[in-house]
Amino acid sequence: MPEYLLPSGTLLGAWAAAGLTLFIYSFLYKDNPLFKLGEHLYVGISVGYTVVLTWHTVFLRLLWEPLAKSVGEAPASPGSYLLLIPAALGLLMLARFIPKIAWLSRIAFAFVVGFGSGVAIPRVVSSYILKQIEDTVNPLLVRMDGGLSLGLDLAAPQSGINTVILLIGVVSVLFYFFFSVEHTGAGMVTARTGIYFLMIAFGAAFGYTVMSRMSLLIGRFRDLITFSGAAYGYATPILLGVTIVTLALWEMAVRRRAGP
Amino acid sequence: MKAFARRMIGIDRRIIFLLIAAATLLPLLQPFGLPIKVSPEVKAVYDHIEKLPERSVFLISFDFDPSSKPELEPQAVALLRHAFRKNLRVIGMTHWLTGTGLADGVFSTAAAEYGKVRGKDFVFLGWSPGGGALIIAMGQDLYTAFPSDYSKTPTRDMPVLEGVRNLRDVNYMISLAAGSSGIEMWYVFGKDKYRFEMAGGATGVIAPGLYPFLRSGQINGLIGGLQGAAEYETLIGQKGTAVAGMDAQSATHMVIIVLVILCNVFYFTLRGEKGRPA
Amino acid sequence: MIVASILLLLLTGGAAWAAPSALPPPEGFHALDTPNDAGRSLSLVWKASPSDSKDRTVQIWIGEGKGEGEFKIVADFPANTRYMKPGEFPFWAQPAGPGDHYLKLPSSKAFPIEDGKPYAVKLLVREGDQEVWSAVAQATSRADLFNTAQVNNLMFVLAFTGVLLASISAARRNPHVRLRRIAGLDAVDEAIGRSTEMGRPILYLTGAGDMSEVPTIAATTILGEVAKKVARYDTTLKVPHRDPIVMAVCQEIVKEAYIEAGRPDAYKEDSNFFITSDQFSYTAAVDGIMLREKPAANFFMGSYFAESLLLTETGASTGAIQIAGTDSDHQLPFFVTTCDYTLIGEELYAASAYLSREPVLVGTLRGQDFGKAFIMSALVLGTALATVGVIFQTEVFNYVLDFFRDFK
Amino acid sequence: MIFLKRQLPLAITFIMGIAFALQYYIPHPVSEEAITSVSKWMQIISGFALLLGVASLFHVHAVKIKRQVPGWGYSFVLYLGIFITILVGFWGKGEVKVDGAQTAFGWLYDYMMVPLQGTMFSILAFFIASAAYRAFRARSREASVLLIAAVVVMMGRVPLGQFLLPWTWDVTQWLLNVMNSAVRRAILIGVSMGSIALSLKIILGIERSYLGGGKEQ
Repeated sequence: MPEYLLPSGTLLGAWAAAGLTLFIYSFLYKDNPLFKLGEHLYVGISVGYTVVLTWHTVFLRLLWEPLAKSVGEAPASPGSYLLLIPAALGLLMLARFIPKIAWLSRIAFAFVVGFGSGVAIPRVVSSYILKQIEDTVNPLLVRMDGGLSLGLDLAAPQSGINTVILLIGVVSVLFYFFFSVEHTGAGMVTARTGIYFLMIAFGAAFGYTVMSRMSLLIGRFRDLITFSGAAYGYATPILLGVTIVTLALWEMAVRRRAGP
Repeated sequence: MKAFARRMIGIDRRIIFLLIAAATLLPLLQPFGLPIKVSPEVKAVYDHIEKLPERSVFLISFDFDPSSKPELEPQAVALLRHAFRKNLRVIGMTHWLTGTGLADGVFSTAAAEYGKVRGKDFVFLGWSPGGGALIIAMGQDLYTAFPSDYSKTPTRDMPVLEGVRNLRDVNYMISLAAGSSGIEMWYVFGKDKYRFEMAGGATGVIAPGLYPFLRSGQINGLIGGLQGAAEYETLIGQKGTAVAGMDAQSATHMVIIVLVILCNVFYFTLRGEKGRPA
Repeated sequence: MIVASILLLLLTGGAAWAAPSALPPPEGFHALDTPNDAGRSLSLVWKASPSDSKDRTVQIWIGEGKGEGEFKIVADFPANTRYMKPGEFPFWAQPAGPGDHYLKLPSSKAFPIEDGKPYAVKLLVREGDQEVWSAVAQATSRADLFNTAQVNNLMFVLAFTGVLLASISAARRNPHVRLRRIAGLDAVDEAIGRSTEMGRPILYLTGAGDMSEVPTIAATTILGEVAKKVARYDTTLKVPHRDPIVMAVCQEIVKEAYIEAGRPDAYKEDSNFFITSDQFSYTAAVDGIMLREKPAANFFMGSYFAESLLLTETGASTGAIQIAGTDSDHQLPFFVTTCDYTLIGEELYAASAYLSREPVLVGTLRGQDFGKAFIMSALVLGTALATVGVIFQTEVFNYVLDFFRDFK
Repeated sequence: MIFLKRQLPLAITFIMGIAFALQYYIPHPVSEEAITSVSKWMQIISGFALLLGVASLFHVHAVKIKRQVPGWGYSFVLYLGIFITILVGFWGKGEVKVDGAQTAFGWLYDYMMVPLQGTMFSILAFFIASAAYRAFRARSREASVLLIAAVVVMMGRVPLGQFLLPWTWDVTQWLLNVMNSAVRRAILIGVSMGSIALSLKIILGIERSYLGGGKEQ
């Protein structure tokens, strides 16, 4: 191996990374065998990865190790057998493989869904209702130098004028969500205001997100540029060529098959 | 005209993809270096390092992993360049196991640029578990928290750590964090107790949430996202990947804006046509 | 010599003048178990003094039992800090009076505090070379069984439960509640019809959440309604999953829907299938399904993250009718711009009521409307009261406003 | 039997729901412990359920291979991906690094999973542009305000935009701080009403479709 090249693990890694990156990008042209290859490999690896991680973090670390440890203690405390409950519920889930007793899995569903619903209620009230009301309710006037003033500074988020706009926004959008009130008359005006608020906010959020998405692309391109160096054995340009040629050949083959 | 507009409005989206790819790639290969407005919160970090005497101890914590690399790596590079140029003693570490290799690579490259020697001018301690507990341990005794550095050299008697017993002997520290917990944790368990000055660097997504810390003086400066990194590169006069990245950002944003304007021009050209266009 | 003696006189005399006879000891100092906490912590309260300044420091010394043993210093801070913060506690659970000094002393490595054991605490106030001790206060820490600061939260939950049950039973007696239109739901039939005509499948996604998340549950309920229609039209339904439990639940739901629609023969177990739980490989696979099987209608219900636009933009390129419904506010901009119809936020939860027109569900919507009306009035009245409070410089409205604050 | 099939699940839901709703109001360490351990239980249950998922995936692709549907060869690629990953994963005991040296599992993660993930994620950059071109048309007044807000924010975010139209930066801040928070707040409040109502109905056994249809009669 020539000396300027990187160690083989890194080198092979760079080729794999550059190749897979280009295969996935080929999807932007159209669905094609290279993308299918990348996609299926990706799904396979991710499933394998989840299985390995679940085995180690869930079965070994959360279930087996604590059980083995507490059972090994003499005398074992009754509380240490509590972990058998989720294990039993997990096994009930697997009852779905046997149609006759598949209904047993409902017990596990009930456990999961009941927990989720219960946990949600007070937390939703706290952070989505009380906290939101608390942040919205602000005095419209502030006391400054002994006098009262309505803050007209749009740039200060807490100013009086912004508090009013915020309040109008929250109320009108909330009104838009009313289901049992028809949007007619004054209701229509309020609901329309709500829609305008919604659209402006959605537009702003869309525009705001562009930057972070472009950062991702910059990151990928930068990696590809790195991999095109001599130390990486010119991985990017070579693989780019391979990708383009493969796509061209495939396109020709498809046309020939579709031809007369 | 209308035929043209009709064709353009239903343009093959692959042409748009090509435009975006070009607008990203070209500035990366050939940055045009648009002027960057430096914000006071980034300037504060720069000024503080600028004022430190030679051989002061600068601690930099890489609290991120490869998924935040595009934004935080340029920040790290710019900071290291500045510190090495000022002949500071640099200590590196990370709270994120998955970020260890990346952080070590950044260190090696920047040090090579300035001919700095591992163990004498800088040290990369690597990763150790514990989060907040690790910071407390470092505050009590650096050598029990990190008995050896990333390359397995014992830290005790390392020339770079001469006179450094614990976090109290650190002159300045910065946490480059991909989650708000990084900077908060350093403040709560570190700065608050061991009284060193600190700053923060963060991804664009979490930076806005850190302004309260800046206002209350818990951190003395804040570098936010790629923009912040570009500002820092401008300050040290070495325009690098972040400035190029911001050029690419400008270019792609403008491409999208121009596309939106054009599509509306085409749309209004067609609108006169019998009723409403599809 | 004379000058020197005058100077000396001035200096000593000046010092005697500057230092009052003694520092005042902290007034009203007492210790208590920190209210509404998980234990292992004490709270200290003492009155604020106008002479508190940043040059005067306060130290906290703590010892075990009644203070017969050794005291240890655990905190040290300027005397003009650690006040009761306005708004930190609701009026019904104030540990100290307004303006008092208040300090929570948690268990620490330096001095561990255990529940059920008495402790003695005293303050040392220092300024220059003067210092004065407070009286010794005693307290015992314990873990509490109910957080009284959150009583407003519980009241809200109970009241809303009452309203909900009342409106459900009202809807049972009189099921003819008028509901406003939701365009996205009118389009469901159109989408299914079109798929049938074109002989193409319908793709339905239940989002990124697991079965313990409410938007996922809503998505599965809507799936039941959609599956009933699909069964009647005899179209293919494809539901790729990211969570195996959600998949299992959806299999039950779809099966039941086919039975209810009288078409148990047409049900296929593998219309619900699992791909992977990883975000972007799932997305790649679903994009692949969209491009290869070209479904005529795509439904995106439940909670979504960055994958939303990757899914909808691919779906749009295949010309499918796309109907989305999500409460993930950060993804709504992308659904709204790329889908034909989007159920925004709460509309997702209302969808199954609209589709089934069952009195129970319709009654729920009415209950939700009452809840929103209540919150709307709280917002408007609250702002009015807060403003009046500023005008008349009174805190009296906090007795109302505190009910609408979130306390930890 | 009917009791076991219908009533028992409902009873479990009810008990779990009430218990963990009340848990929130109890600061006692026992209550804190309860929610931490039950959250772990949830992970264990989903761990078992993963077997259902993997079985389903295997089944779908086995059918593809058996019937030789177009593209069935890719199903082999998928199997290959799964088996190799599991193999190197168990071989390396699920660790990505041992004594600072990368394991084969770590290599697979760093050079295949991460780039694949990053690439799929970065496709958003292209799609956000094409979506903007298609959707940002001034078809109606609502669509117009949406597109204007988006364009202003895009200008205000980048150096070139701030240079050309300096006011866009301030307007961007205002749009995000005021307009966007108003809307998000209203959506959150509405959503919370819906989700509390649904949770309550589930706990009280009024909504039971998650058990497979069978509405309250």
